[in-house]
Amino acid sequence: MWKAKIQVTLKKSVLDPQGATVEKALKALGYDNIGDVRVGKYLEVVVEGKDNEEVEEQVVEMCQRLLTNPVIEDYTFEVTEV
Amino acid sequence: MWKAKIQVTLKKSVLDPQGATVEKALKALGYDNIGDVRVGKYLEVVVEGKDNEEVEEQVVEMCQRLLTNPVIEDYTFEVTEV
Amino acid sequence: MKPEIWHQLGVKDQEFEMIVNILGREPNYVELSMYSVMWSEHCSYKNSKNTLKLFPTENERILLGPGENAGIVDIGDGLAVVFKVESHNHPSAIEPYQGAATGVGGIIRDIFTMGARPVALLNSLRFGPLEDAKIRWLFGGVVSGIAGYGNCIGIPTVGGEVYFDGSYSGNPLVNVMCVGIMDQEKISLGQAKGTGNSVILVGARTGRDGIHGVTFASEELGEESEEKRPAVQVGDPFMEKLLIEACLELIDMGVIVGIQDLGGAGLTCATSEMASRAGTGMEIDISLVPRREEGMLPFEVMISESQERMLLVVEKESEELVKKVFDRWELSATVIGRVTDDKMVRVKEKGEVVAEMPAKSLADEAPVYCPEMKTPSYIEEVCRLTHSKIPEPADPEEVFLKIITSPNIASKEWVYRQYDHMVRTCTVVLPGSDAAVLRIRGTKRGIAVTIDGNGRYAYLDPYLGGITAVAEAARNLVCTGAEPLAVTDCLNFGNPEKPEIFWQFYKAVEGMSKACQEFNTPVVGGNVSFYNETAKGAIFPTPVVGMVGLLEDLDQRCTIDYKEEGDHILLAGQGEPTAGGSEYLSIIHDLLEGCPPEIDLEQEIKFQNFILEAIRAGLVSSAHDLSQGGLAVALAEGCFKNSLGVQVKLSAERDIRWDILLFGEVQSRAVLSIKPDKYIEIMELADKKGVPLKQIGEVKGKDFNLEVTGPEMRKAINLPLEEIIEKWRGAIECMMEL
Amino acid sequence: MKFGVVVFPGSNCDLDSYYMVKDVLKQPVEYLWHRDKDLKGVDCVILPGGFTYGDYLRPGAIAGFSPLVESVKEFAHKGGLVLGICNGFQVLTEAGLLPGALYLNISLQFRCVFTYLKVENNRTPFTNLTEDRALKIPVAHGDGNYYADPETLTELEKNGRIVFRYCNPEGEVTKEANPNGSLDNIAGICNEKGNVLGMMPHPERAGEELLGSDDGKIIFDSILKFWGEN
Ligand SMILES: Nc1ncnc2c1ncn2[C@@H]1O[C@H](COP(=O)(O)OP(=O)(O)O)[C@@H](O)[C@H]1O
Ligand SMILES: [Mg+2]
Repeated sequence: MWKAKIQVTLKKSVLDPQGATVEKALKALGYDNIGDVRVGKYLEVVVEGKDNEEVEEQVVEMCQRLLTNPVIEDYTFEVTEV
Repeated sequence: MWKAKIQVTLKKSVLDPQGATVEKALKALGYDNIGDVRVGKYLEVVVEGKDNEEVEEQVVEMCQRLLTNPVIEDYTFEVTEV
Repeated sequence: MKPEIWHQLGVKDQEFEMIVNILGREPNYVELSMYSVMWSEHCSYKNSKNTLKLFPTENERILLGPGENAGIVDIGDGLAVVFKVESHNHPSAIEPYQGAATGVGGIIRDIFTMGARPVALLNSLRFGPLEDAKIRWLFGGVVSGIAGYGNCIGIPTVGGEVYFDGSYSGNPLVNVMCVGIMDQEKISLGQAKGTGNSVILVGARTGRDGIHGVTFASEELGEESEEKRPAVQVGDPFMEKLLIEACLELIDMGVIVGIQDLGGAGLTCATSEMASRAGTGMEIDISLVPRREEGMLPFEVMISESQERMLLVVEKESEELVKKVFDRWELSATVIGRVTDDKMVRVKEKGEVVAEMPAKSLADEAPVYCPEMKTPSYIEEVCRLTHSKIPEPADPEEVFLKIITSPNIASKEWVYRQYDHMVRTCTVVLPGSDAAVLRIRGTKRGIAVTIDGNGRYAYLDPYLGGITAVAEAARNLVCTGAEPLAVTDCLNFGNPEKPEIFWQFYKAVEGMSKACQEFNTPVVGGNVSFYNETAKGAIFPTPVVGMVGLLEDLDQRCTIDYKEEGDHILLAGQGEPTAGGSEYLSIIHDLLEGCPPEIDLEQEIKFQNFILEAIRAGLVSSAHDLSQGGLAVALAEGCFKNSLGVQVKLSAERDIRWDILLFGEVQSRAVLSIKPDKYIEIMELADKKGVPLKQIGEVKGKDFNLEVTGPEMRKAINLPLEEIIEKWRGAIECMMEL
Repeated sequence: MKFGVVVFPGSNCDLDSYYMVKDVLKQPVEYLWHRDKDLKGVDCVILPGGFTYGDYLRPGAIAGFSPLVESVKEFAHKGGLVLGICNGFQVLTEAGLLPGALYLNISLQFRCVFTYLKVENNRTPFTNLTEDRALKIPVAHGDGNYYADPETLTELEKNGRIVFRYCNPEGEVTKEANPNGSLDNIAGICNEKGNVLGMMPHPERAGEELLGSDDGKIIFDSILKFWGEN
């Protein structure tokens, strides 16, 4: 059994209104030393598979077919055995 | 400069309706070998600070004050130098 | 400059030549980019301009017709209503949530730009069949995108329509309409008046998004569309909510000289249009434009379509006040240039001129084309429908249930329960009736709003389809007790460079114009969306009509639902139901043929006059026009809200078939319910108005009971209301859970 | 009795609450700006619905930090009446004035529908005029799914702090009547002293027959009555 942890963010070139608003809020709370806040999605999926490679391949496929819209989103992920 | 990558998930005791829906959708696409899907939030914050420790401390504080709601959410994070 | 360069930007050879003539030299890349977006179909209407001249645009109520960001109509008490519809079809096809959301954002900006408070949103949607998972993703995404933006910004989405048909499979339609109310004295225009005045850019920072978005909207969807993906943007309804408040506050203070939203073609469009309308020029320095991304080139800044931005022109002395107000709303306002008197748009970067051209040439002097027209070959074939081609079904109940659960007829509650349709507490007739009604605070008045179109009719007969789109919208208003005032339209068609498509377009506009003339409802604004095609062909020609009506007295409003057991049910109007182009023909017989229902405009006007007068005189308890699904569906729809059954008996006079009588479609007809003691009075009124009216049944019990008898024939639908309601209400939800 | 309606960036039912008090209740009312600290001497603070800060991050999260909310906390501790509606309820939980949290509707969709509310405690300042029947009041939200941990829930239950539950028109608390998946159909709760109420449904949208129901007015009338008696 494997667990995939997937981070989905808006593409760099795409406006991230949530990120911008959270950044402002953090600054208003006194955190002046922060910046470049991005807000995205985080997914965990438990996958059964024979090896890391097979699972990774499947995760990529799931991301492209359903979990993200490549038009505006990028993703990264890690797979670990559980 | 440091980048904090924060994963926020609903506590295990809180029902995750998004996770359940995504799981159903994945299964409908033919992925029978998956389960336990959770959907949460992913945040990136760039922080200026002198060392890892200082930055981590600040990230914890930001998470507790604003970025997460401890009533329903858990979080994990990593900090890396950028 | 090499031809590849202008070809790549979609500029034709003769257009490039025109540009050289205007400038007296070759344009540089910045200038070429600016011309390419302003002269695209989306901004210049170069293929449709001539045809749109057919529309009537004036009457005594119209304060402002087409030309500005939205039209304005007088509604009395010193108030005016402002409205417009816009399409966001192409972006929605590849990112349904954000595509639809930014469409909503764009049309709202068009309304508050005029100085109006946006008070309502409507939407008209077309998708392929819901059996397809990709279509469900599109439909679900579009609806939640509209909800996401409209709900957040706090403008109720009070009405709309959704149709599903195979012709929209690869190319959904997402048309959004916004309605605003304003004080007539507060009209503000998109004009850069006053040499020396300051030009201020407010709202969001500028990024690379939507670069060449307008060119994208002016092309067919194909494989390469995927490559142009960054053309889709993410909307920020929160920012726009703040923009509305800040802009309306400044307009209220009277400090705004000119104001325009940044939509398609971004800064290029706003600067050139504002200068051109005022007969002035404008000089800006783009190094002052707040950016979201580093390293943006001048042409990128000039054509970026970043959302939630506005351009203001104010007197120099007002700069500080503007900044103060925007600061209060946590928004940025940056002076980027000034109004000049040389009629040029001059773009500088750090003082150095990077583009310079006559404002008028960008905004108003795009080439105008008169595309060729040719009657498509299918037109003759589809007319040959005869009844012998339509086998008579055996079981009326089965047919009825199939029709009532067809996604085109079924309840759209799955859609509108996701929309906040109550915020602002002015919606007094909620979604689910023929039109929504909004009260106008501080007056006795109300407005009714609707959006309608029938692509199938327009496909079979574009001229008639154009007429009936207007007639149906007007009928929907009249059935709520409102007098139709004016029209905004969204014309969704295929590639106009194909003669058959342009013929559809021309005929539809001709039909709409004729109807608008007859109803005295001028067209005050609208939108043309061409190139709605995929490799599989064009969509149905789909003219969509948004219409606003006025109720002088809100207490006289009327809804479609029966009110009380014992009330009489009457059928008003005349006209022969036909199977042509009907939902019945499509759902039960899988045929797309025939002539859509004929309309006699003179009769239609008499009919609408009668309905309106009867409602105003308080004779009518409910009114609902016959549209898709015919008489049976119209009768049933009155039952749903209050769970009141009916008992109706029809006699098939002449030799009309029962299936056509019940499910065929027809114009100029409505189902009314009345208190029994109003019978004589309403009959007399109908007689006086020359409108046929007869009693066909009464509100009774908990069943839907409909019987047709004729020479040697008796057919009946007798079903518990509860069953019908459950199926009708759940149909779309059921499909979405597939 | 003087009411104050808080305006945060992104509030959008501020106007509705304002008109409810002014035109229907016919009482004085003022807007309170989120950056100010001054409550202008009002007797009841309304935190209206809407999308403060776009609902970004979590509904109500960012608004909870505004200076005005600090004043509202003080006001509440002194027994002042505070009514949080929809997003206002979310602000109250985020700011710690009410326990629990409101998150994504179980349908994952926004819901705008009329709901019926069973009044579980008619002794609060907000419900003292309610009778033994369900109130017809609409909801309009995407995040109204109430959650609290079991101990909190027990405490709320025991002390009559669950004020409203979603029910059917007949007053029965059923699963079908729950529009958002809320724990135990909870639609509204109050603080220990009963002077702070948070509710997801919009009573200000049900203040006139014209709008489909005037049951929401009972809540405002209750506030008036309570204030008159104290
Ligand atoms: N996309 C939508 N958004 C909001 N309301 C909708 C939508 N589609 C349909 N409705 C509402 O559902 C009701 C029925 O729609 P429809 O069958 O198209 O009515 P009609 O035939 O009278 O024009 C109307 O009140 C309409 O406003
Ligand atoms: Mg109708």
